[in-house]
Amino acid sequence: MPTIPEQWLPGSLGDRTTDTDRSALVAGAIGALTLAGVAVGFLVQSSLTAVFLLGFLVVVGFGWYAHQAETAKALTFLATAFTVAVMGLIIVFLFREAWPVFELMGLDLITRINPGEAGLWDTASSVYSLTPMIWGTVVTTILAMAIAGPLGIASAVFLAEIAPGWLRDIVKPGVEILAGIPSIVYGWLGFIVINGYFSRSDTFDLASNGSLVVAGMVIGLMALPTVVSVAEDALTSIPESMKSGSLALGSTEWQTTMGITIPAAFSGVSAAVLLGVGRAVGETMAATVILANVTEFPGPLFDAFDNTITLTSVIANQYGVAQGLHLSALFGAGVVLFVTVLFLSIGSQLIEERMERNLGGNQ
Amino acid sequence: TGGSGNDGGGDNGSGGNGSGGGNESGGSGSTSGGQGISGGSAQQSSGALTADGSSTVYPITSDGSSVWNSNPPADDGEYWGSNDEGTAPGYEALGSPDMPMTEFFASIYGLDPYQVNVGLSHSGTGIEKLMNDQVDIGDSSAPVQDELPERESYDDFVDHVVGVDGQPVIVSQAIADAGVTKLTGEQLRGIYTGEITNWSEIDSYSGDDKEIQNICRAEGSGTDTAFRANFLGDPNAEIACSQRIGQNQQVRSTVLNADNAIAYIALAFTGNGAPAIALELDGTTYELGKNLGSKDYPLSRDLHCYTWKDTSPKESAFINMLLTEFGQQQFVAANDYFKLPPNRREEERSKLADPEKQIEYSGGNASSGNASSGNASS
Amino acid sequence: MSETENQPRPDTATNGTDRTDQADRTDRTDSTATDTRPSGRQTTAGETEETVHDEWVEYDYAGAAKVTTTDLNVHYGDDRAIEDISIEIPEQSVTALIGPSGCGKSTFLRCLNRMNDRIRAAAIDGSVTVDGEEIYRDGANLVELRKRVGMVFQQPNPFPKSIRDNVVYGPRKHGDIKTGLLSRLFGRDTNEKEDEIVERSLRQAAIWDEVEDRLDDNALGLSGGQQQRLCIARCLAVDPEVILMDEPASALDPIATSKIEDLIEDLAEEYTVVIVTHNMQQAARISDQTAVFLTGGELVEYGDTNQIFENPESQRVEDYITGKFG
Amino acid sequence: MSETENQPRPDTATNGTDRTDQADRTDRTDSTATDTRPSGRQTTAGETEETVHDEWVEYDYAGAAKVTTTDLNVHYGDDRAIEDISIEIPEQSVTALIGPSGCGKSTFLRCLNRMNDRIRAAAIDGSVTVDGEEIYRDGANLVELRKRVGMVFQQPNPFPKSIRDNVVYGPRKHGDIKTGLLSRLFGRDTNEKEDEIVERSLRQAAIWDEVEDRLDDNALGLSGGQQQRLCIARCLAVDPEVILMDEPASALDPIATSKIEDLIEDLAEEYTVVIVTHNMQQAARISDQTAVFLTGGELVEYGDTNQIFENPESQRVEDYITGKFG
Amino acid sequence: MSDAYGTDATLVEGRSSAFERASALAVGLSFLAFLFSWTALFRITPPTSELLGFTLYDLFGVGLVVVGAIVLGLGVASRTDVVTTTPSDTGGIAAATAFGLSALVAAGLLVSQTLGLGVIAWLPAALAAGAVTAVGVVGAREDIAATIPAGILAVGVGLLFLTGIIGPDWVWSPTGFAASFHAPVVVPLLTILCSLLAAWPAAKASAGFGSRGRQTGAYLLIGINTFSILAILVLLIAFVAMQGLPKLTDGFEIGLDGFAWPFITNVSQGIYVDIPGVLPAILGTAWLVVGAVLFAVPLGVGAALFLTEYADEGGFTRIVEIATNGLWSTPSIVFGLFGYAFLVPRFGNTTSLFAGMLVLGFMLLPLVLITSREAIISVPDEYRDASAALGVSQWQTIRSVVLPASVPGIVTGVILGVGRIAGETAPILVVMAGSPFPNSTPNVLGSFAFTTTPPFITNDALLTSASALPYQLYATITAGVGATDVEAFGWGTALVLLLVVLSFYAIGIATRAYFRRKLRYE
Ligand SMILES: Nc1ncnc2c1ncn2[C@@H]1O[C@H](COP(=O)(O)OP(=O)(O)OP(=O)(O)O)[C@@H](O)[C@H]1O
Ligand SMILES: Nc1ncnc2c1ncn2[C@@H]1O[C@H](COP(=O)(O)OP(=O)(O)OP(=O)(O)O)[C@@H](O)[C@H]1O
Ligand SMILES: [Mg+2]
Ligand SMILES: [Mg+2]
Ligand SMILES: O=P([O-])([O-])[O-]
Repeated sequence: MPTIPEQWLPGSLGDRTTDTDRSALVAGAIGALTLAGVAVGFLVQSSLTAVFLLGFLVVVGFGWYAHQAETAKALTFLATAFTVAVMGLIIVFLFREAWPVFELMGLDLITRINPGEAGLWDTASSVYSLTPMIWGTVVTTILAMAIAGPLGIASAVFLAEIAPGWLRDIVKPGVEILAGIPSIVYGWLGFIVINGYFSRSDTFDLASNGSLVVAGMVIGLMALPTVVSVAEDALTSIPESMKSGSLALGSTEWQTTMGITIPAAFSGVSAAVLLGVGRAVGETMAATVILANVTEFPGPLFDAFDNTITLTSVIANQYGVAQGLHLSALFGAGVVLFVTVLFLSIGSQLIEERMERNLGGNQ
Repeated sequence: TGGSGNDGGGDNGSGGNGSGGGNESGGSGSTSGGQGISGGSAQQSSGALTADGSSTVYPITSDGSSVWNSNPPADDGEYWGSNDEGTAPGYEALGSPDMPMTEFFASIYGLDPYQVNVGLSHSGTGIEKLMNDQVDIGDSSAPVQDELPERESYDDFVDHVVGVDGQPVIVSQAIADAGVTKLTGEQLRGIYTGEITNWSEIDSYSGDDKEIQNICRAEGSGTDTAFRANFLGDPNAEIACSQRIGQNQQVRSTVLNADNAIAYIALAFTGNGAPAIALELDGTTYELGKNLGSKDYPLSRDLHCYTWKDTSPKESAFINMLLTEFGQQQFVAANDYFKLPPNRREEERSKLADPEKQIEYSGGNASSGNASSGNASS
Repeated sequence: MSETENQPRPDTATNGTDRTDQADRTDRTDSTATDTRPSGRQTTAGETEETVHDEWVEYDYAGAAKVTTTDLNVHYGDDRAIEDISIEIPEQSVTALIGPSGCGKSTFLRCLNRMNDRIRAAAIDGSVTVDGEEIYRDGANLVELRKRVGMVFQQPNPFPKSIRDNVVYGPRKHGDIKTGLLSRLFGRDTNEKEDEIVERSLRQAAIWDEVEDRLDDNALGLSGGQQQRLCIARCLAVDPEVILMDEPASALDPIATSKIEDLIEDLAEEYTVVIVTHNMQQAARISDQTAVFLTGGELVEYGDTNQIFENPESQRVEDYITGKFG
Repeated sequence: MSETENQPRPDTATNGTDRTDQADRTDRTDSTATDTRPSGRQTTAGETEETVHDEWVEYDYAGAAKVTTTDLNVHYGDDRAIEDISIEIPEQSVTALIGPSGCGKSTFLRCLNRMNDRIRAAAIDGSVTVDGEEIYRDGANLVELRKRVGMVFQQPNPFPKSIRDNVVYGPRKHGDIKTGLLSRLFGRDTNEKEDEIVERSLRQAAIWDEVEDRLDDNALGLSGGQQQRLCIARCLAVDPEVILMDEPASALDPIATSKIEDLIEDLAEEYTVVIVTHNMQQAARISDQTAVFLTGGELVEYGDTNQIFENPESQRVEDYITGKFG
Repeated sequence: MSDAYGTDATLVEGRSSAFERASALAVGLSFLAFLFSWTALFRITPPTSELLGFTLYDLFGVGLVVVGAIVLGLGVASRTDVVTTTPSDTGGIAAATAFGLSALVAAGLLVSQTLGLGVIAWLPAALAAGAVTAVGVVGAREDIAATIPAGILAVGVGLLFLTGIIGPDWVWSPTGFAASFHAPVVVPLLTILCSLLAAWPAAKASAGFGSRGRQTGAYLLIGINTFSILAILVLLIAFVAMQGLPKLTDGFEIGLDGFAWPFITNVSQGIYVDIPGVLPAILGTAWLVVGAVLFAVPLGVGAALFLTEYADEGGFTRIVEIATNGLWSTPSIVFGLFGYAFLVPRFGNTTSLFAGMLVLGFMLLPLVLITSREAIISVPDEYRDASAALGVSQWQTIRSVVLPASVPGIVTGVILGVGRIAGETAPILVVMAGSPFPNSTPNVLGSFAFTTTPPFITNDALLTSASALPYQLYATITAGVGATDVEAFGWGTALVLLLVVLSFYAIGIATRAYFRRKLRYE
């Protein structure tokens, strides 16, 4: 039997020493105070922020030296809290800046459809209604998803279920890389090439540069790789045992895909589509450079070949000149965008959780 | 049109070779051959003077800054100074100083050379940034009173006019080819109030039915404000647009690429492919290259470099450069704008900070190189 | 010992199939025999050295052969998982496959309904016939094959659907349940035939009483044993002739296990059941004949279950059964 | 039969611990006894009905007790996983825990070094002493405890580091190996002490010869059996007194298994080894005493291995050992 | 054994080879028509091109008629049991939808445009035609239901082209739309649609209809779809590359005395710069990435560690999750607005490089957090258990086992995240951008200065505006395209941007693949 080292002698199983606990506590308290100082200082734009920051760093340095485990835990907690704080700050600042226009316009901001005398968006007479922008966003999003949704899911099915292994090994990373093409490049292409194509007198003979159709198409193309990639992940995450179970019953691979894989992966696939919707709604640069940025509804409302502006491009276009209520109206557009996308995000999370629960056997 | 020889700093590639340090094909980032302050960016920091705003004024300030940042030596001959091949216009009027350009103009205000960075957006943005203390100089092609009609006092804005524009109206080549070379005031107004939507409604037009693509500039841009104020009667007048575009440069290319477009723009942006048309107003026909500089032309306007509260020596040195005969020739006239007459230059110069060094700005009177008479709005 | 002695070459090798390349194949196997010698090389502390005799895998039985394999080899990449397996499985009986872990039992089982096709790395070589029809020839109808040769997996794998939908999944996909135009377009397409199939299959799988009242609940809410019986019911619903089971009770508790065992014995009256198990007691309890695979993927002994367990011919099989190794 | 008869209440229940709440605990257990009755309710086709007798778990042995549990209960949420286990484990011996799947063997084992603390749902109740010291008291030093009571898991789980780093991981973290500041900053911080620990541990785990030349290779490149022995070496490197092993050979092939078994028998000369296995032959081969758990988490019989396997007192244990169920 | 499978069910089956060849021919012809339509749409083959004396549109017409006829023939042959097939007794919902919609649109257009009748006439007519077709398809046996409508459609459209009813000068200008539809786009689009709709039943027929036929048909359509998408995206990149290369390689030389690559190494403006380049933008992007990574990675990894290793599932983690997902999906322009309202006033009240770094850092944060969290979760619990069982404390375990094992995942996540933010335009447009064609590069390292008053350290380069590749491209667009060689400059910038961003993605994905393989095979 090996000799027992001294510290293992009876009694050592309990009684962890606690003499360093006090210094850890003090350091923690000082750290919290200085951090609060940093936060407040930064918010009120005080030059003392730097002093607090320095103090905080000193405390962290001491903590790391003396109580590494506790300091690490505290720091990771602060990082987590910071993430939540960023979200909170975004909400606070967006709403704060948008408040004046909400006060001015009330619900008209997002519901007024009748232009009336002053129009829907007129900086001179301080009329701001986001309806044309909302309409532009809705139309481009619908067009984009009409392309990216079905085609993307079909391609995901191809990659996940049909393609031979070697092809998938090449194409999947390729698609992921394609998802990285920056939107401004799409915008550039749309602006130079596609807008030109649509204006030709032997194609669509559009009277003006840009149209919702072009913007929608380009955004759809842009969202495609994302949808493919995410939906493919969802499909491949369905356990092979489930697919084998279906095949072993003598159903074809296609029947298995339609009957088992897609329903079981429904949450993931719909998350992919919602993600695509989110991307389409929030897409800025392509819409900004492709559309003509007029703040009116298109000719007849349904004419997708006409122009209008989107929530994102109105911001990108006008933030420079905006001040006062005008700026506030742009923040209003930001709020509408933010809330929409937040709901999409939460919605997809809920769908996913529900499906997970279902897959887990509880209904 | 009135392009006088050198067409400005925008594409000065060919010019760079023979001059100054004479780098052949730039070996490294800073091809400025040593005397410039552009490449290494040592002075990009607090020393830099910043301007932003009007795309109309941009060619002037940007070309100015381009040369300024390169600080050409006195033996350059093309951008500044004199050599065997030639002499930079307006250089001799300053008494042929034997100093690199930036050094010379900075020294007037007792300064060392510094960088000038010019942003491009439009007048509204420039003024906005100026008020927010985000830039030193706010370029604007419309008076601040029109840009910010609501404002109670304009005392904090110091207005420096550096040139004069006579806004032309341009159309797509296809439209001009189909006979539209001239519009009456009524017709233009009809087009921009949405009453006339098809080119076939214009008598002189001889082509197929074609919808009019009436292009507007972004709201808040000086060109738009000035057009509405001077032509439609109010800086906030209703206007019909099939397209609103951020900057003049882009308006030009849109008109260039379309076959049905019309736009109001600035003098620096007319030319091949986007021909300007004549305007008949109150019996007078105004035509590019003839009388757009006339005081009566309603679309004529001053081009401003605003400063905030007062004008610092740094701002003064740069603006002063633009006001000299050298600056007017190289950066105003070269971009097809009208130079300021000497008396207005004096007047503008008096708004600048007090110089440390007195200089003889003699050349003003000698110049009348502009095609359409340099006496705009005098 | 001679090389050919190492090759299990059962008497079934030249009958039961109508293949023309038999001669070829025999040549090939002989020429590679040197590096596939089953014994000797892989012998370890736990295993006695011995030569496999052809007689050990001969098995006489009454009735017809349902499934026959001849010289079946499977490679995963360069690794051989099973080696020249030739075996005849009689119909309407329970055949147990036992052997230590990794000896290729699952691999062999999956060959019988070509589920190995789903594994990219697997290369199959040899012949398998079902009712005398070769299933490894070009143009074989996998859908038809798998309808006839059903499979139940080690882990219960019900679909995330209702119990009813699980059972009728197969018949519906095969178009056995014909529903009216309207009900197909709108709403639930249940009808009598469907109900009948559901009840019959669930009864056969001895789970009807437990789920009778909750046919529309999600199958994933069932316990492990219930799920496994549901999977058996799902398999029975397509009316297979052969049922392959890969350790169907290994994930279950003793109670559920004993239910499944009873069920298997019942099924053998109508179906041909082949079952892989790691539990020798289970094999002894429920099977009519037993095949013992040993390390390296060779079939060492095959015969009547009682004989195998009480009086094995191979020393290694005896060692394995008495727990000397494995 | 009386309620108290259902409770295994071995003679160790009131000694070996210094707990003060003994009375409380006894009350509680008694009052809930009705719904934890082990037999009767859960009896199935496979299991005979019978009453558990206290004597069945009494075991006389020479030498001192190393680990003692008293009335140990574990609940996962509302489910009771083990029920009033009281057992004394003698030092320097091999104790085997056997029983059907899900009967709580792993749960019991993990109680002995408080690894159950890592499972959120687990609620532990009762007393465990190591060398007479209660390990479930407040402020117990888990780090210290787990140094003394090491554990080897079912799946070999070496760290994705070099073989050497795997072995010295524990000693380094405990500061047993003090390396110079310089050598820690630059280059490899090997020194004599470290080399000595590595060699000793790997030799003890009977893997030294196989890895001697490749100590700096990644441990994940070893075979399963080698990985498992490396994990044992890693455990030995921190010089434990007790080694817990949860089915350490279940993922291994027969060759590797027999090596591990040899190793365990060797280890028992220095250490106290407790091993869970699903393989009864293995238990019979290597253990000195055997504890049989049955469904519901009760300890039915505990005693000398030969006696348990040859002449069990419980009918259910006999059924289980002879393969009648499980 | 049951009697459900009589003797007719065979494990191996064969069909007449003529039938199979005919269906293969139909699929092949359709595919050709499909490909040529695309070239026509992209004007690679102009409408006037001829082949064998046929004009392009006539060729399309002939192709469609032939394919349609074959498809009709296949249906009839199967229905009349000339060949043995295994059709199911319904055409299926998918076919009903596709053909129903086609009929609806065709009837609607016919009544409203050709006959010139109003809504009251065309709407009911269209609905009726659609409904009848759909019900017919669902009700009929599969071989008929799949082939007949497709055949009729293909033959009909083919005849429209052949008879010249839709000729090269054909145009349709529906009222209410700003667009008119000219033959050069309508003909290829119609051909694409019809060839797909005809190839589908032909593919089904080749496998004898039934479940296997449906599989073949579906696989054909899905395969064509996938390859079309990939082709378009790859062509798009190739197009940018082709357009951008001349500018990118303008003045490029490798000589004995080093190399010259003016487009990459020159500033964007200056009188002595002969080839304006994108160096300031490249450096700006580099600094942005460095800043954002320094800011977001410690925070993201820290938060991920806290959530996986320390936090209990509960209200707090739930809130963090919502916040993270919310941040992750927040549109970039909203981040820009936030930076404009929150950061810009706090850093010198001007657009600045530092504000850009922070805003992109905010955007990077959720990406890093989510991927790191996944990477940390995927570290097997066995490692943690093993370490704990050796008596090692939690923080020690995290430091020596968990973090090293999750580094590959974290690194991959960071690289992919960087790829995303490096291409972002909207936020930097609002918080960072200044001069569109800068004549100097940001000198961040050289601008640190120490002061005696708070904040003690200043860096003017960080607090002034800068350029970045995506912004440079945007500026090129808004500063006017086509004026001088701005368009070439734009293509060059687009190509550089594409190369930079896609390399980040490629490196990230390759890293991930490498580590995954390493984990799997070691
Ligand atoms: N998909 C696969 N790829 C590569 N090798 C495999 C694969 N499946 C199994 N093998 C290998 O083939 C051999 C036989 O495996 P198989 O699963 O058939 O064994 P088994 O007898 O079923 O074992 P167990 O009792 O553990 O289930 C093993 O060595 C295994 O490692
Ligand atoms: N983490 C857990 N959460 C909830 N229940 C658990 C957990 N771990 C085990 N159980 C349950 O506790 C009971 C005993 O489990 P345990 O793993 O101890 O059994 P075992 O005897 O080791 O079985 P096996 O032989 O299968 O390993 C089982 O019913 C099991 O479902
Ligand atoms: Mg197996
Ligand atoms: Mg266990
Ligand atoms: O000069 P503007 O760009 O403001 O029209």
